Amino acid sequence: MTERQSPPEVTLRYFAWLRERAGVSEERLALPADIVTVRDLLLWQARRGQAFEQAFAKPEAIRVAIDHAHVKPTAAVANAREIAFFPPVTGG
Amino acid sequence: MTERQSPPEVTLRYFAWLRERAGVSEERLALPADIVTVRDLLLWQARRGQAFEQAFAKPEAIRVAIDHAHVKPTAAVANAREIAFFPPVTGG
Amino acid sequence: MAVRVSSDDFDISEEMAKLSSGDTGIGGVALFVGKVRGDVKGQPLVSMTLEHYPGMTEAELGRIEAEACSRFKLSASLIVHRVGELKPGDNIVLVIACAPHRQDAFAGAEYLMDYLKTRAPFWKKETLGDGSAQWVDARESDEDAATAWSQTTK
Amino acid sequence: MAVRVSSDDFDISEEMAKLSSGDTGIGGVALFVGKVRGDVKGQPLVSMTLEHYPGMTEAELGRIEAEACSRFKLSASLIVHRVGELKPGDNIVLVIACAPHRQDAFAGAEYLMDYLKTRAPFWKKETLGDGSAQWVDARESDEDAATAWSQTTK
Repeated sequence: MTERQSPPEVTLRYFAWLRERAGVSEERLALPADIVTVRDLLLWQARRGQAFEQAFAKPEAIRVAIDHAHVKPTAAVANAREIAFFPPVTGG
Repeated sequence: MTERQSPPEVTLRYFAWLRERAGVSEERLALPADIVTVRDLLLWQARRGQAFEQAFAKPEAIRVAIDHAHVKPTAAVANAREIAFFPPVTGG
Repeated sequence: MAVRVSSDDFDISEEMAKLSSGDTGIGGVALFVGKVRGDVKGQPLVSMTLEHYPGMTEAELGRIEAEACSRFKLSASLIVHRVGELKPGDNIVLVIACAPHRQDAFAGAEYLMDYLKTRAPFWKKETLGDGSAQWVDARESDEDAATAWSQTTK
Repeated sequence: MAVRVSSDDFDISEEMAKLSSGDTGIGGVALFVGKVRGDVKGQPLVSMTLEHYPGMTEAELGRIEAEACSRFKLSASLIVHRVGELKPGDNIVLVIACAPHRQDAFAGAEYLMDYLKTRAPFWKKETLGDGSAQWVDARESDEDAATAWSQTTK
């Protein structure tokens, strides 16, 4: 008999107004198995209580990076170690 | 009886290889009365002896400024105080 | 090729000397310094706070720099970006592109700035004279400037 | 707005501070430094001598600067050009353009350089490793760069 493998944990990070609205800068958790793409993840975030609902109300205004590289909403989240959520960048 | 007015003198200046070939950096003289345009002046210069002949052999390679401003070969030389001759500029 | 994120100010002469001295193949150096402006749509600005994403910032700036070096004939380049609280008149960012010829130097520096503005994970929060604080919105014109490069064939 | 011709070297940080400090309307500063390259078509360069036309140089640089300021929204600008004998790695020219926004700063600096290269009365003479000395020929690409501006409608 083999032990059921627990799903891998991922680090989620939040920046700028997304961090302020979500009320968290970083968390570590296992994503539900039915989350395949970044888009799935954004829709799931918007259902995690009032603060996240407000932060993720407009998913089209949110940019996502997986393991320090920009990704599109169609990107797969499998094997991600770190996923970050932030508004469009305004440096320089 | 009125005294005949002597033609006004003008300062001529030479730069870079034009100065080296002509063998003069600056001179002051009265131009012949039949020199009207810059082009006339360039052709006249090419007839002023061997050094000038060599210096002004290719008038199209020579740039001219009157009173510190670039001018075209068709510009009039009347009333000029200072006329300068030089190759295309290569600063910067 | 180097990138640096720091709360400290930079000295342009010093950075340029470190980058270019000893390489006499360099004929032109284009530099850009971004500075904090003292007003936001007529309102006086008290301070600007720059947040970034440590780790991704360095990775992204490195990718932007590598891309610039592959598109233009650059001898050396540098990006320095400040974070933390800045005041009007303070330096925010320094970009330097060294090249044998000036056209590559200018194009390299402009390319670095355009992509830095649209891809490097920095966010500005402005504190105004009335005590309010707001996150700066991304400018569409910055997106357009970066997009324009992807349509040039060079 | 200022122009200067000098045999002395310049300090970029110092020149930029003099030009931009106190004006918090400036959001971007574009700078360009032209340097003496160490070789001419594969031949080592020993030195470069810059001759200019005193009086006309200042007048022409002033006209170029005024034109740049009328075409672009510049807060301040500076041109410093060295004359005399220079060695490989030495600075030749410094151009600075300050503006509220980076696009104007970049365009202003590039415009100043393009016109300086084709209109300001400077001539370079190169002394090579074999002892020969030659006047530098004007580059057609510089003429083209300046002409391109007269075809832009901005």
